[in-house]
Order: sequence, then structure tokens, then C-alpha cells
Amino acid sequence: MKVSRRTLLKGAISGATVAAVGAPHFFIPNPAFAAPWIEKGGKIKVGVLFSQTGNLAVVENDSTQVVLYAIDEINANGGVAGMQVEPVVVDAKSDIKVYSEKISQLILRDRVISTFGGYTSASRRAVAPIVMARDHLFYYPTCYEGRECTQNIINTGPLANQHSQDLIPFMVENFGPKVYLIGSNYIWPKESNKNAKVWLERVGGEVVGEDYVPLGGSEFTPIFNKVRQQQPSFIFSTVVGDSDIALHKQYLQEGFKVDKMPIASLTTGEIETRAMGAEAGAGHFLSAPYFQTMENPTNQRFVEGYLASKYGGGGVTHYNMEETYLSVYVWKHGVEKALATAGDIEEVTPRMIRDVSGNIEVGDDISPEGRVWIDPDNFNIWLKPKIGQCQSDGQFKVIKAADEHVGPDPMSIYPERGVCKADGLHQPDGTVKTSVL
Amino acid sequence: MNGNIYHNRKAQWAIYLAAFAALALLPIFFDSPFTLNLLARYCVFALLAVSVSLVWGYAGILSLGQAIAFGLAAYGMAMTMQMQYQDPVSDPIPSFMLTNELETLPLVWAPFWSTPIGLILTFGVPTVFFIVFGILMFQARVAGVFVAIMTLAMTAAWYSMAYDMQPFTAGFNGISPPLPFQIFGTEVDPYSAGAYWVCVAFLAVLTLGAKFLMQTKFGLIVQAIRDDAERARFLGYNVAYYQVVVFALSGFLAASAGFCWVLIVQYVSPTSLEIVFSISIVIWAAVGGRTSLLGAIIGAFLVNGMQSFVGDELQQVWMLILGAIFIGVVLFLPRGLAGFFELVLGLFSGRREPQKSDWNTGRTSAVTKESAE
Amino acid sequence: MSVNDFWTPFALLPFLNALIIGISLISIWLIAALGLTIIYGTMGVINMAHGEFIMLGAYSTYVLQTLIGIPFLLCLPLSFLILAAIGWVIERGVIRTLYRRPLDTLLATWGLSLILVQGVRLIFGGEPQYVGVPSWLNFQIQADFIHLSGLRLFIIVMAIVMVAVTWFLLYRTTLGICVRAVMQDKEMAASFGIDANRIYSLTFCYGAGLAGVAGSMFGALKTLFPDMGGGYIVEAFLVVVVGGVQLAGSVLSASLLGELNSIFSYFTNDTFARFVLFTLVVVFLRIRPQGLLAEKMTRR
Amino acid sequence: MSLLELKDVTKVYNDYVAVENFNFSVTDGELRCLLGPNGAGKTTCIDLITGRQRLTSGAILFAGDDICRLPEQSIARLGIGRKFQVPAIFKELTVEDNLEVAFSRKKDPFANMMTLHRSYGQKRYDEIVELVGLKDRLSSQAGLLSHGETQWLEIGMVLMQDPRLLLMDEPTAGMTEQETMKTSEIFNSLKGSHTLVVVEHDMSFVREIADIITVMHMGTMLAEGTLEEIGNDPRVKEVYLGSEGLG
Repeated sequence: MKVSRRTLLKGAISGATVAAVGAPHFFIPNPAFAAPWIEKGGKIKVGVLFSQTGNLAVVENDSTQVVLYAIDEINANGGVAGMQVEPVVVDAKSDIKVYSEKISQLILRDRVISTFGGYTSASRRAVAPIVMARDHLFYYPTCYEGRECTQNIINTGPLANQHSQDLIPFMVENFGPKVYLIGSNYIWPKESNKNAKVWLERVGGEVVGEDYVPLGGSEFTPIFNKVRQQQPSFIFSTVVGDSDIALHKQYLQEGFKVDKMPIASLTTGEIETRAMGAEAGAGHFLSAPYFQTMENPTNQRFVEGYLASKYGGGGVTHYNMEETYLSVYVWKHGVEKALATAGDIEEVTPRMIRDVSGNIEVGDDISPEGRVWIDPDNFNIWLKPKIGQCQSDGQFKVIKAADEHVGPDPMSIYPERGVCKADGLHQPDGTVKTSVL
Repeated sequence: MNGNIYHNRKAQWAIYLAAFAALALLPIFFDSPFTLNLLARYCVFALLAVSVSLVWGYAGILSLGQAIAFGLAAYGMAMTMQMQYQDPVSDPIPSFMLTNELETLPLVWAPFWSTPIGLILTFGVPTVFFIVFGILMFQARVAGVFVAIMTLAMTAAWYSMAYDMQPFTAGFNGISPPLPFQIFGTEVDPYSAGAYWVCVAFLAVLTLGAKFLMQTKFGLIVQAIRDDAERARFLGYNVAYYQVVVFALSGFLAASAGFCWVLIVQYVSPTSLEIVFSISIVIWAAVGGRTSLLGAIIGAFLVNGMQSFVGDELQQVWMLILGAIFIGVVLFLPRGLAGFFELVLGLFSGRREPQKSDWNTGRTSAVTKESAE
Repeated sequence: MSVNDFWTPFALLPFLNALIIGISLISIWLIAALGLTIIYGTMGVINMAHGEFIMLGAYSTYVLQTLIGIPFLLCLPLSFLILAAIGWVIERGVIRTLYRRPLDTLLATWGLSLILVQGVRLIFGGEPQYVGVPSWLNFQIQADFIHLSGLRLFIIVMAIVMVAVTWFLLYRTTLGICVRAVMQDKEMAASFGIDANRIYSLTFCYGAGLAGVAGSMFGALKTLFPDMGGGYIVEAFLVVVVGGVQLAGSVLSASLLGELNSIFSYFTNDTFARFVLFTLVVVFLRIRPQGLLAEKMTRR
Repeated sequence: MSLLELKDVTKVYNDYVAVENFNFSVTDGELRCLLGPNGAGKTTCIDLITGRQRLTSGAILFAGDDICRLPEQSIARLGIGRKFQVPAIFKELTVEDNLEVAFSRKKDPFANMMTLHRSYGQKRYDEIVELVGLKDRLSSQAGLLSHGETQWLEIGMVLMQDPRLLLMDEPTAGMTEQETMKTSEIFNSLKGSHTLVVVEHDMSFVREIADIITVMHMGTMLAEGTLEEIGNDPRVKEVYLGSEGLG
């Protein structure tokens, strides 16, 4: 089969040269390299794939910095399994096309064992095909909508179901049942809103309006027009990025009162409140697993250590950075566990790390937000969501923290699709489907 | 112009053939799947630049809408590949549709169950759209700057559409088919030499076809229309007809690029329909030389290659350099690198052909002529 | 997606309010497009960096207000001057060599916009910055279905002022006569002793200055970040082209587009409104390429 | 029999009447000069005949058929060639290619996609090249020609169309005296074999070539006749009074 295909092409395209090289692969993948992913005596290479330039750099540059900070910390403490970690940092330039180009460079050329990267779902989906085709391992360290069930991505940010579980009942209890949903116009806000509706129903709340603005859109008057008509008890916001800042500024200009109708957001963190000015942010609520002001020794060490290091130029820590920081430690523990299973570091493959990552725990001594662990079925993270209220200095005061860890459920609102397990999506008809995107 | 070897047709064909042969042979030297895939991406960009060179350089229609054809084809291809992954019984709809409460496959997706029909739509829809859009514009004798702005607005409209129609397009997240393209019982791995050769073959065949076409009388008339549409009209040519044909051809080229793109990247999102992307294509062609198809290819390889390699080294200042290059090319090399070669080769042949490039001013120069008279 | 989710049913009061909001959108579209109208109309220069001029205006306000402490109202004229100065440099350095090559100005100014965005990012960083709204603008007008914030009202008033000043300059001053003369026929104007190059310089400076004022106000209303200009450029161009590249036309087309946008987003959503609007504009340009107000172009 | 006939042709722009109830006819093989002061409506007439502008009322007959609703290219294909007041040529193309585009009989894009050959060497083609004196300039870029050469090139292109009727809008504008002389030679050699309508200002040129002259004024026909008759017409004198007159 292979030979005949080759002969055919040879005639058609490039004649005898093909035979000269003996190029063994045409439409089929290059046979796997025999070389090990990690070489004894060398360094362990990991990919760092965020945007350092362009409009996404605002957030993703911090992600790069915090990954480097975590790796420095790990190396200073003896590395992983006695080996030093070497980050391969690439710049995705805020361009979706470049994400897909750079991930293939990391996997195929640089042969990193795992990659940390991405802040937007779009970038995750752009890298997913090759990550899955090469059975690689990708750590996606931020909020995420779920509904996927892949065997090559580990997520260390909160899922939609983890966000809403505490926030919605809290808001309804304190401000009233009527909610107006405002989000950026893409999938994550829509999924988050669906989860929010599930919880609203349970606590007797009611949706009085739902609106989406384009990404980067900054005109909220038409929406506030409808909000004024509906008189909701609070606004539930999944508006991201620059739009989020415009939302808060225009909220203030429109004369809404934060004690009457506050915004409960899944996105407005320390970076955003600083950029919108203190008076625009103060009084609103945020659901996140982490706040810079959390009071525990680990967080104190993390904030002080990070801000004092050469990576801490941004001046704040926030939930996205902390989740990224955690992902590096999740990976570290994964490699160590895989080594224990395989016996030889040269035997360790990306997929092996992923397969042993279930139940891996990052303890109080490392995790600034407190103990977290990876779900053994769907490889998302167990965490304690918290609710913070923005103060006049742009920092958040934690006013409610979950007592128990909340489990991640990527299929929470799609039970009819099946259950996500380690080996794939177990569909209702009994079949198992892998790589569900 | 006899003396200048740049204008010698035999020499031109020799150079073109040599260039494509070299591209086809590259896998010998770069066996790394990453490099092959990267080069294949450049070939796709080069094909886009060729489509701009055809429509702008030869026909004088500055289209900022090439991304429309590219994006539509890319969506078509991604939908074809996504449906190859779906199963009619156990998993009949792509999972992103669930977010939007779709329970059955929407009508626009249904034809993509069949790969041949999917492929026909991939190439057909953008081409037909360009024919319709072309008729709309050129029948009304829209020209020059207005073409640029109308295509720009149309690109923005399609972007909003792809972005907003989330039940059908997955919106900003885009569609990433989980498996590579399957055809004739084979899987086309995006990182294989085969996938690379598919891209090179598309680039070579379509470029050579365009080159041939521009040397026929059709090409001559197209260039005549670029110089003075009214004159051509009074010589009995249906100018709008010619413009629609060229515009549709360039749309087909851009659509082919979109097809190849998803073949080797397995992903599409509304960014493929972005204005920024659409203008970048024009810039590649401008850098390489819009009046030369090979020049456009070189421009695309050069700018994107620099972006991949130099861009990483110089990170923060890279965009400054890129911007400066564009300005420099427009100011000092209006015909791009190809024009520069033409000039240099002209010097060697002992006769210097003055560079004239005011044809693209269209109306302005017509006005000047009148007032001068 | 059911039809009912997508379409908001009609109701009179919110709809009337949408019309009022439309006025506020009009003012923004108009302010963004005003400088472009002047530059494109007079010089035939397609300034793709116009959005970046707006961005620079916003950043100069940020610098003046936050770093130096100048009150907001005073920032407006200062932004005008700063941008006019930047415009002068750019006109001398780049634009001057490109007269009569409108499509080339499009490409060159595109390159320019890359430089400006990255330059600002290098200096101020990529994170969003903040322009404060003066406290005397923190009021709302509320009566029946009308609801308008102080800042919106201020922007509407400023739009009227900017149009009025531009109209006065163009139609009631000697300089304006010269500009219009050059606009109609450069050679003829030159033969009357008008220095067309000087007029071009001044026009470009003035157009850039207007973008500066626009930036100051958008900075207060929205968010400051290096890419913010890209969000205005397409709309601004459509306003200019639909209006027929003249002052009154731009006012008319901004009014039309702003109201339509507001009405469409009332019935559907903002993204879909954009799609409908852009498509309408394309169809409109096919029927009337000369724009709303301009006379049919005479060909050679 | 008249080849071209304008019947009660009227063209109104907004409020301005450019041509009013203009009647005009040209017989086969004739060379007609169309005279008149600026704004008399001469170029408008040519625009109306060639379809560049649409008439407000009236009719235009070409070889007996009404052509005033046809698009420009169809009128051109019927056999009406036109030289513009401001020379219109394809500046970026060579002289040879300019003539080639004009010479080509095939107008359909798809038919032309299969055609590679050039017409150089065909008898009629070579004759016209000879006639307009551009033989040595064939490979030059048209944009680089002198003003006179540009005019001849356009005349050559119109001839290449092999039209039954040639409309020449100020063919000698901007030419030196010598060039004008050469142009009049070209025109005289066309007499008889072609039907020509020439719009001119230059009286010395008109004298060289004219048989019958039509004078327009304010969009209407003022006078028609031989050179001598026109020269003695008091109305014509009045119109031209103060300008250089008709000498």
C-alpha cells in the first residue's frame, strides 16, 4: 500500500528525488521518534506558549512570568526527580495562527515533554489537534467552559459549574432573585450563563435579561437601556478583557448604584480593577478560587516572593496567575509519579504523565489558594471557590469561601452526552469516544 | 523593453519552474515535520499573495476581501473534516452546537456528511460568492478606492457573521476537527511530506495557470482595463465581465488556500476572516511586487519567514520593523522586490526603463489630465 | 437557538429609548469620522492610521491627566495640539510623497498604524489605562423614557461643537475657501497662488487634531489600550464613504448609521447589528457609490 | 444614405441644457467637422452617440438602428470608434500591446483565455502601424510616448477597431504644427474609405481636411455647409465675434 502510493506520487510530483531520500512518509505521520522525551543527564524541557506581544499579552505575559517563576522555584529546590527543568519560551503574538505554529514547533522540533499555555478557548482549540494527534500533554491554566473530554489536556482553572455554585445563591440571598446576564459573545460566557441558570432555578432566582457584546466591544448603553427597564437585583457578568473595563466605567456613568444592583463577575480581577479606576470597581463581586489578599502563609510567601522576583514587574498577583502557578506543580508531581511507575526517566512520555495525574494533589504548603487536586476522571481541578468584594483600593476582600471542595464537572449541563472518564467520553449507548472537542 | 531579461518570457517560465521544483524538493533537506508544516503554511500564504497579485497587480482591483474566500473555504473544509469525525448514529452533531441548544444538525451542515459534496462546497461557495459580489460591484462600475472600502466592509460583515452565528460556527472559539482529513482511505497527516506536497502542488499549478492566463490575450485585456477601463470599454470590451472573471479567479485561488490551510492546521476561527489578515495579504504582495506572481510568492515567504524567525528574536521591536518595512516599500519600491529586480536587470541590459506606477491612481490622474489640458 | 431568544419583541418605550441612545452612538461615530472626512475629502489620503490617532489622543489625555494632573476639560485642546503636531510630522515624513496615490496611502498608513500601536505598547505597556471622568460630569438626565448620562451629553455637545467649528473654518474663513479650492481642483487653486502643499499640511494637522479630541473623550468613556484604534477605523470609513466624503454628508450618514445600529442592536444583538449594517452599506455603495450627498461624479 | 443620424437629440443635466433638439446626419464615407465654441455641446454629442451618456429625449440611429439604449461596448462593437479629447491609452502596456487590444475581434473573456498569438504581421495591422508612424516605437511603453505620438497611437487604436464610423474628439489638441500637418495627412488618407466626424478648434487643420462643416452653439445646430458657406454665415460670425473668428 505504502509503496504504491509512493510510486504514484513520485511520478506526479518530484520524480526520482523521493527515492534518493527514501522519504518514508507521505500522507501518514512521521514514525514516532525513537529518542526518549527526557534524556538522562540532560534537562527536562517544557514548553511555555503564551502571547508576550499583542493584545493578549496583557494577561498572558503574566502567565509566562509566573511559569518561569515556578520553574525557578522548582529548580532551586532540586528540580524534578533530581533534574533541572528548562523552559522553552515561545511567543504566540496574540495570533491564533501562531499558536498552532508554535505548538508544533514545541512538540516536533523542541520535543518538550509538556506545554503550558493559552488563555482563550480559541487558542486551546487551535493547539488541540496536534496535541491530540501526537499524544502530547497540554496544561490549560485558566477558567474554562468544559463540555470537552480529551485525553491530552489538563486544566487547572475553575469550570463553569464551580463558579456558579456559591456565587448565585449568595447573590440571590443578599440582593434578590432577579438577575440580568451580560457576557462577551462567545462560548465560555454562554456556558457559564447556562450553569448560572441551573443554580438560579435551584434557589428560586429568575433571569430578566441576557445580552452579549462582541469581544473588544465597548458600547454598553443599549444593554444598560434594557437593564434599566428590567430593574434586576444584580448583574451577572462574564464580560472579558477591555470590554469588562468599559462595562464598569459605563455602569458608573449611567448612575447605577452598587449597593442596589451590584455586578457579580467571573472575570473582574485585580488587573481589571486597577485599569478601571478605584471608584468603578469598588463594591462589585468576583467569584474566583484565589485573591491576592488571601491570608495564609503560603500565599504571603507567594505574593512577596513573586513580586520581589525579576518576574513580578506587574505589581499584582491574581487568580489566573495563581492557577498557572499551580499547573506547574501539578506537572511536577505528575512527572515524579510517572517516573515511579515507569522506573526509568527515559521511558516517561507525555501521555504517561497525564495518565498518572489523576488525584495528584498540590498541598497547602505550595498552593496559595489552599489544597487542590486533579480529578481522576476528567482531569480538571478540585478547588474551593471563593467570593470577593472589590474594595476602594482595587483589592478584594474575601467574604465567603466554600467549606468543601467543589468537584469539576465538564458535562454538568449535558448529562445526556455521557460521562467523561479517563479513557474518554462514556456515551449513553455504551460506546467510548476519545478526543471529544 | 527588449533588452531586459526580466521581460523575457522564456526566462520567466524557466525561473518559475525552477522555483517550484526547488519548493517540491525541499523535503529532502528539511525532513523535520515541523519545518515541512511551516513551509506548507508559507505556501498557503503565498497562494493568497498570488491571488492578490492577480486581482490587484494585473487587474488593478485592490481587493481587501481575499480573507472572505479564504475563510469561507476554510470553514467549508473544517466542516467537512468535522463531519468525517461525527457518527450518524451515536454522535450526530458537533459538540459545540450543544451550547446553543441545537438538537439536530442544522441544514447548512447536512451536506458535509458527504466528503465530495463538502469539497465541492469548499471551493464552490467562495467562488460563487466572489462572482456575485463581483457582479454587484463591477456592474455598477465601482472602482479604485471604493472597491477597497466595499471589500473591507464585506470582510467586516462576514467576520461578524462567523462570529455571531455561534450555533453554526462555534463563534470565536472556532472549529477544530479532532482528526486529520481522510480521503481515498488515507489519512492526510498535516505534518507529513504528502500534505506539504499537496500545498506546493496547489501553489505551483494555480500560479503557473495564472501566469499562463496573464500571457494570453485575456491577460492582456485585463491589464488594459487596469490602465484605462473606459478606453477598453470603447474598444468593445465588456469591462465588468472581465473584472468579474478575474475577481472570481482570485477568489478561487484564495479559496484553494483556505482548503490547504485547514488541511495542514486542522483549525479555523473567525480570525481567518479578519480585516487585519486581509490587509496583511495585500502587504505580502506589495512587498514582493504586485505585478509579479513570483514576486508575490517571495513576498509572502519573506514576510512570514521573518515573522517566524526574526520576530522571535526581536519580539518587542518586530512590529516597529514590520511597519517600517511596509512604509519603506510603499515609498521607495512601489513595485516591490520584483520591481527592484526589474530595475537591476534593466541596468545590466544597458537600458533603464523608468519606473512608472501611477496607474493605480485611477480617477486622480484622469482629473489631472483634464485640468492640465 | 429559538427565534424568540434572538429577536427582542417590539415595545414602544424601550424602542424610543433605543432611538435616544442612537443619538449618543451618532455622536461617537461622527466624532471618530470627522477628522477622516477632512483628510480624505481634501487630500484623497486613505488614512488607515486614523484609529491610532484617536488612540494617541486618548493616551495623551492619560498622560496629561494622570501623570501631570491637568484637568480633563483642558486636556481636550491640549490633545488637539499634540496630535496636530504628530500629524504634521507624519504628513511631512510619509504622506507628502504619496499624494495622488490614494491606494498607496492606504498601505503606508497601515504600516504606520503598526508602528504607532507597538510604540505605545512599548512606552505605556499593553495593559488598559485609565482616564478619569471629572466629577461635574457625574450626573444623569432622567425623564420618562429619556435617560442620558452626563458624559454622553457632553460628548453629544462636543460633537456638535466640533462640527460647527469645522463648518465655520471651511465655509466662513479665507483658509476654508483655500481648502475647498484645493479640494476641487489643485492645479487651478495653485494658479491662484494657493500653496496646495501648505493647505494639505494644515488639513492633515487639523484632521489629526480632531482625532486627538475624539481620543480624549473615548478614553473617558471606554478603555485605553494600544489596540483601541482598530475598533473605530472601519466604522469611521463607512461613515465617510456613505456620506460622500463631505462634512454635511458625514453628519447625515453618521446619524443614519448610528440610529440603524441602535435599532438593530435593540432587536437582535450588537454583533448581528454590525453584520446587517455592513451588508447594507455595501449594497448602498453599489447603488450610490458617490454617497448620500455628493453629486454624481463626472468622469473624464 | 446616412450612416449616423441624430433626431431631436436633447440632453439636460439637472437644470442645464447641454444639447437641445439637435439634428445631425452623416453619410457613409463622409468626413464631417463639428465646430463650435466651448460648451457648445460637441463632446456631449459624441458622448451621447457612444453611449457614455444617456440622452434625455430624441433618437440616435446608426445604420438605421436605434442605438441610444445600448451599452458602450455594444455600440463600439457595432462599428463606432472613438478618440477621446484627452488621449486615452493603456499607459503601462507597450505600443504593440495597445494596438493588439484594439485589433482583437474576439471580445469574450473565455475565448481570449485560449489565445496566445499576436496580430503583428497581419496585413491590416501592419498598414495601420505604418500609417500612424509608430513602427519604431512598438516595443516602447505607451506611457513614455510624446504627446503627439500618444495622439497617433490612439488614432491607430481606433483604426485597428476597423469601425464604420470614427469619432475624433480634438485629435490635434496639443500638437506642434508639424505634428498637426502629419495628422491631417493621416485623415486625408482615411477619407472615402472611412466615415469620420471630427471635433476641432484648430481652423488651419479644419481647412486641410473638411468637406462639410456643422457648427454648434449653445447645444443647438447653428449652421451647416461647406467651409466657404460657413465662413460667410453671419450667425456664425456673430457667435465667434470677439474670439478669433473663423478667419
